[in-house]
Amino acid sequence: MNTKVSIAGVEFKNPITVASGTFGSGMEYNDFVDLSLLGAVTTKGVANIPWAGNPTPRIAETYGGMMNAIGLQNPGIDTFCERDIPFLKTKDTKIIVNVCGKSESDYVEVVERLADEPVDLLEINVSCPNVKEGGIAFGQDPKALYDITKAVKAKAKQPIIMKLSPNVTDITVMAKAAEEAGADALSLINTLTGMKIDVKKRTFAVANKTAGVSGPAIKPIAVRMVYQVANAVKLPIIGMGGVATAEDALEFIMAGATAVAVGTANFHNPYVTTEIIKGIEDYMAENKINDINELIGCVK
Amino acid sequence: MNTKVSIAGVEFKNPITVASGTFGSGMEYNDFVDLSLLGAVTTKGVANIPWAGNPTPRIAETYGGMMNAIGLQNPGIDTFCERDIPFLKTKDTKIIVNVCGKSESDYVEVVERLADEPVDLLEINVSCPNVKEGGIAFGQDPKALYDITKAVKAKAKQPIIMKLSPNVTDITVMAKAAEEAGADALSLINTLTGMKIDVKKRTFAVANKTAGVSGPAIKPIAVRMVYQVANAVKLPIIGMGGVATAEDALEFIMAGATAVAVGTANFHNPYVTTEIIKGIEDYMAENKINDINELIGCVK
Amino acid sequence: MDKIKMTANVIRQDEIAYEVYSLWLSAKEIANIAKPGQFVNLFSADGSRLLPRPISICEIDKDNGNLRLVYRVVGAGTKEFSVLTSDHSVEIMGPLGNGFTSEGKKAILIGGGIGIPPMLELAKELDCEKSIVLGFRDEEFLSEEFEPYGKVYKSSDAGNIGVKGTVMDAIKEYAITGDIIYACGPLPMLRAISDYALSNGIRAQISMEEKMACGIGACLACVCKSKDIDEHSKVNNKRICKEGPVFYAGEVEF
Amino acid sequence: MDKIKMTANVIRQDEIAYEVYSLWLSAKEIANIAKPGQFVNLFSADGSRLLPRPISICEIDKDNGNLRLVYRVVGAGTKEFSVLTSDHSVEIMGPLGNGFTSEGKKAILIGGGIGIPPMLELAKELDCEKSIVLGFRDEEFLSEEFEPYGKVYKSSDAGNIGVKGTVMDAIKEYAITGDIIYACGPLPMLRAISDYALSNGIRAQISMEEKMACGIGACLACVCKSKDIDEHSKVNNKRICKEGPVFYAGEVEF
Ligand SMILES: Cc1cc2nc3c(=O)[nH]c(=O)nc-3n(C[C@H](O)[C@H](O)[C@H](O)COP(=O)(O)OP(=O)(O)OC[C@H]3O[C@@H](n4cnc5c(N)ncnc54)[C@H](O)[C@@H]3O)c2cc1C
Ligand SMILES: Cc1cc2nc3c(=O)[nH]c(=O)nc-3n(C[C@H](O)[C@H](O)[C@H](O)COP(=O)(O)OP(=O)(O)OC[C@H]3O[C@@H](n4cnc5c(N)ncnc54)[C@H](O)[C@@H]3O)c2cc1C
Ligand SMILES: Cc1cc2nc3c(=O)[nH]c(=O)nc-3n(C[C@H](O)[C@H](O)[C@H](O)COP(=O)(O)O)c2cc1C
Ligand SMILES: Cc1cc2nc3c(=O)[nH]c(=O)nc-3n(C[C@H](O)[C@H](O)[C@H](O)COP(=O)(O)O)c2cc1C
Ligand code: FES
Ligand code: FES
Repeated sequence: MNTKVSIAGVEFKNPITVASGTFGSGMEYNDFVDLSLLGAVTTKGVANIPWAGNPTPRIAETYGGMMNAIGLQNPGIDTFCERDIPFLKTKDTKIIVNVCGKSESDYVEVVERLADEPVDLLEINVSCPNVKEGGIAFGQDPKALYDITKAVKAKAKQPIIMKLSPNVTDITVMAKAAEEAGADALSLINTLTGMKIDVKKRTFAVANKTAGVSGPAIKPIAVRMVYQVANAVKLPIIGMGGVATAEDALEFIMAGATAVAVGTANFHNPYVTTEIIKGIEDYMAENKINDINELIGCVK
Repeated sequence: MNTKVSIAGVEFKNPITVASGTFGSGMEYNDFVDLSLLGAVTTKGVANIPWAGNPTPRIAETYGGMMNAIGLQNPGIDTFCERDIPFLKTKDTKIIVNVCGKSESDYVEVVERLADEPVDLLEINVSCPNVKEGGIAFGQDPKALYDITKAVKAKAKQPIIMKLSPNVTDITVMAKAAEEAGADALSLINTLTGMKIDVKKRTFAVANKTAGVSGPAIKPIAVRMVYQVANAVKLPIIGMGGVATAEDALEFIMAGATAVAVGTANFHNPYVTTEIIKGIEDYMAENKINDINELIGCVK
Repeated sequence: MDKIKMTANVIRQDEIAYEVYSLWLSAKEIANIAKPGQFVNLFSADGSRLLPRPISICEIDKDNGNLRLVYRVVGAGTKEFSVLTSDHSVEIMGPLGNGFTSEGKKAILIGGGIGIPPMLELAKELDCEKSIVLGFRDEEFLSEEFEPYGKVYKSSDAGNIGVKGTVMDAIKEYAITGDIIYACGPLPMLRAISDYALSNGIRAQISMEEKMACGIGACLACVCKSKDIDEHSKVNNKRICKEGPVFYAGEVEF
Repeated sequence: MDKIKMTANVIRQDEIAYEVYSLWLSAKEIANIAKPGQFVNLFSADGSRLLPRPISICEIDKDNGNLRLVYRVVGAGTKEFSVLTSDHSVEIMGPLGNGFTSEGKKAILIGGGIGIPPMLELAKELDCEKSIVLGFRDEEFLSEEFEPYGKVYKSSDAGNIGVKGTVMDAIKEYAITGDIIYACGPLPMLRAISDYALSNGIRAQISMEEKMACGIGACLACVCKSKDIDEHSKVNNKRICKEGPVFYAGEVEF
């Protein structure tokens, strides 16, 4: 049985990775899962310098999911290269570094800094709804997305994955803009912008007022967008949004994703990634699927 | 204690109505709730002629919600005027007729036909994601929305509520277009376009492939959009999307909605509307709120 | 007294075949007015599953105000119900749908698989000559409970119970005749029965299934194509939860 | 042996004050390594509530592999836990956080409201002279369980238990002294204690709270402002679930 998939020439031993920001750089989850079992580890977004993030409360529970406005707290690329990459290199898995920035030059600076590092793929987060500058601003305008993709691609030594925002009228327009600008792969979806009001206290549940909704609640929207994008562009897709079971992961794969990231579900069940990998293997055995690649985009 | 609210000069005895399409014209739910207790009844979308709707399966359960692609099956405006309006007139509640169409002239035809009928408000559905023509096409482009609003408003004898689609990059752009064109009120949100794949059968769970996601799962997105729109335009808002409890309804009101519609929750609990009305009264009593209008948009 | 939603206490539950459960509920208000062929909506206690699970009524004990449901575990909802014991209760709404209409002098009752249960209350209530045809995959259940009410014929896909093949094979094999057919079961079976009934000029009441949201005719999720223009929407779409689940062969197209 | 997620059987549960519950769980793997001041994450069985509920460890029975949690019902999650009986189990993850560090010769243990429970295991384990100060709103709980471990002083907002006022009022009233303070309770209480400790040159370990998602330091939801640059993100943001929940007064700003 083959579970290997390839994203922009980088081979994952299986299609399962984690969603940026839900898994740190893997150190904390290493107590629960053997990271070497994962197709890839995707790190928390890293910027050129340390970011303090947003005030607390940064999260709230929502029905069947959660919302977060962490605000991309991160130690900056220097600490990241000294500490997180060496840690990940001790594991037999691919490394996807999620990159964030406030301006084009921030992104480019991080990408250049990573050029000689042993990382496999760069995921460019142009879709964070929780920071004032950068983030989603690049992800909601095809022209801005095209420009940033082009700028990053020009300097990147690793293949680049553009991470798309679901907070758009037509996700295929964004996907095409990224494709035309030279992106090597796409990942989607980032969180949907939401809000929760605490009616007892008559205040916002999250200090940032708005926050990004994730978890099983948003899965149908994510699957729809992955399907639309898979049928609009030729790039490989890392699908995500509410994956919590092997069936969920298979849904994304059948809709057209080559790999699948597990995010919020880690918080509910720290073992979930390896359970999903096992579940996919069981599905393949039961249904006599020899190669997972046969399932990619099989539902049209 | 005052629970009366006013939408475009029409006074509701309380802020609770039902979401179009989830309550028929109230006849079926009349077995469970006294319709005269509701602020208003909003009917299923009605077109100029009968529509057969989409093939089955038309719905699927999703995590914390559901998706539907009914496709606006309806008996056409003639039957509606003969049967549904007279029925609703026997109840002491306001009548909001939801209007759908495939072209501008379809909408206008229905609106003209309703001119002399005893209905209080017209809700113009330009946001149905489940029909090929009309529907969402008008709801995702501010120019198209402006034009249809203008055309409908020119002929309408009752105040018009434009029902907005959440499947857009910036809901405030749409809200402003409707406001400029003369809309009297706004309702939001309609369903979010989603997809579900049955991995056992390797097929779409709903025959239409895509379907509209509703229910508690989408509430944070709905609250965010209501908040954004309330702070961008002056029109009164009927908020909806996942309301299942009095707290949910209050969240929408505090975000800026004047009235609140209950949709999918009726399927889970046919008594839910009256329970919510009671819950709001209890909240007001406990928190010494004399007038519900004090709570509208109170969280900034 | 009309349909309601209520909390029903579980009286007992037994696994009567592999992943087939028999559930007795105390639901006086519903049992009082329920008819064979009607169904109830069961609701999950888990907030992630909000839609109802429609389940046919298998037996009605009006004296004690109890209802019996027999169902197969196919997904998360039925899995959840299958662990209910007499310590538990479940949210239930009903009675829903039209149910079977008694007619004719010589009835053929046909149940296929998990379509067998609703035929039991019908068998008990029908006051006429009855042939009962039950089709199984490979495991028998409920059939001895039919014995008191008529002659029972059986078929099975695997051939280990009765005639090898479908219920139609059993009907031919035993040359079963009647002037009215009542049937519930999988779509291919209902199709075969419809064809048979229509071409032999026999009336047939068949019970249909579709995904449901409201269960009471409001949402228009559960329609099936009908020969005649439907009363509700005027578009040849009958609502299975309201005009059905029982239709006459020829009345609906599928 | 490290932190794990497991299914813990309920041994017993009692309501020890209005909406305050004492829950004994069998969780050997966690009990074996847990320390006072650490916490566990409890998970709802309802799929609509996916985030953990962090609850401090109140007592550790290493001999039997049991843990005691004492919590107040404030929302849907704690409401759900409050109906658990010895027939049930609950998903639990732990032990989480750093816990208290034993130091000094004369300790003042201060618990306010639902911050009282974690002080009990600490009181049992600390091997030094102890003054125990417990602050209540208007209903007393758990206080007699502290009696064996030190002199217990009480305060209450309502004035019906001990000194009327806060724990700080009790400390002043009884002129309680010590060289180390351990405290858990509401933010205003922790703030007052921090100020008191800092201005009197006493070390104070205080236990903090914030909304959590991962509980293990990965998601960065639960940070609080710290005086020094934090090791993890280099931005003066310590993670309550990882570097905390116990911090020194002066180490964090709030
Ligand atoms: C009128 C009627 C009577 C029925 N009577 C019985 C009965 O007596 N015994 C029995 O075992 N089954 C019966 N069914 C089928 C039963 O409703 C489904 O097996 C059940 O809903 C599956 O729920 P689940 O959560 O286990 O499966 P899932 O597949 O997880 O359910 C997901 C969603 O799909 C719906 N769904 C799945 N299968 C069906 C189906 N076949 N028909 C309608 N909705 C479905 C569920 O209600 C739920 O909303 C009947 C269906 C209808 C429409
Ligand atoms: C380290 C730590 C230890 C704690 N120890 C105890 C204890 O021993 N006893 C006790 O009664 N309570 C304790 N709490 C508070 C407890 O976690 C909350 O009361 C509980 O999570 C509320 O859940 P709910 O579903 O009932 O409330 P809801 O308000 O419905 O919860 C909604 C969401 O908010 C979170 N939340 C709500 N209140 C808090 C809070 N105060 N702190 C963190 N998250 C919160 C919930 O975990 C959930 O994710 C502790 C909190 C922390 C951070
Ligand atoms: C707490 C949290 C932090 C996140 N941080 C990042 C981030 O740093 N960069 C990024 O691209 N996405 C971030 N995301 C978005 C996730 O990577 C993912 O796109 C989203 O959560 C949907 O997947 P899920 O439903 O499986 O969580 C974050 C999500 C959560 C819940
Ligand atoms: C079964 C179903 C049918 C619907 N039909 C209509 C419709 O005819 N016209 C319309 O404007 N909205 C329709 N909607 C959308 C709802 O009115 C509402 O906007 C949406 O479901 C969000 O609210 P909820 O989460 O409370 O259901 C329908 C929704 C459902 C679930
Ligand atoms: S289920 Fe709603 S009309 Fe039948
Ligand atoms: S809860 Fe995730 S870092 Fe503390």
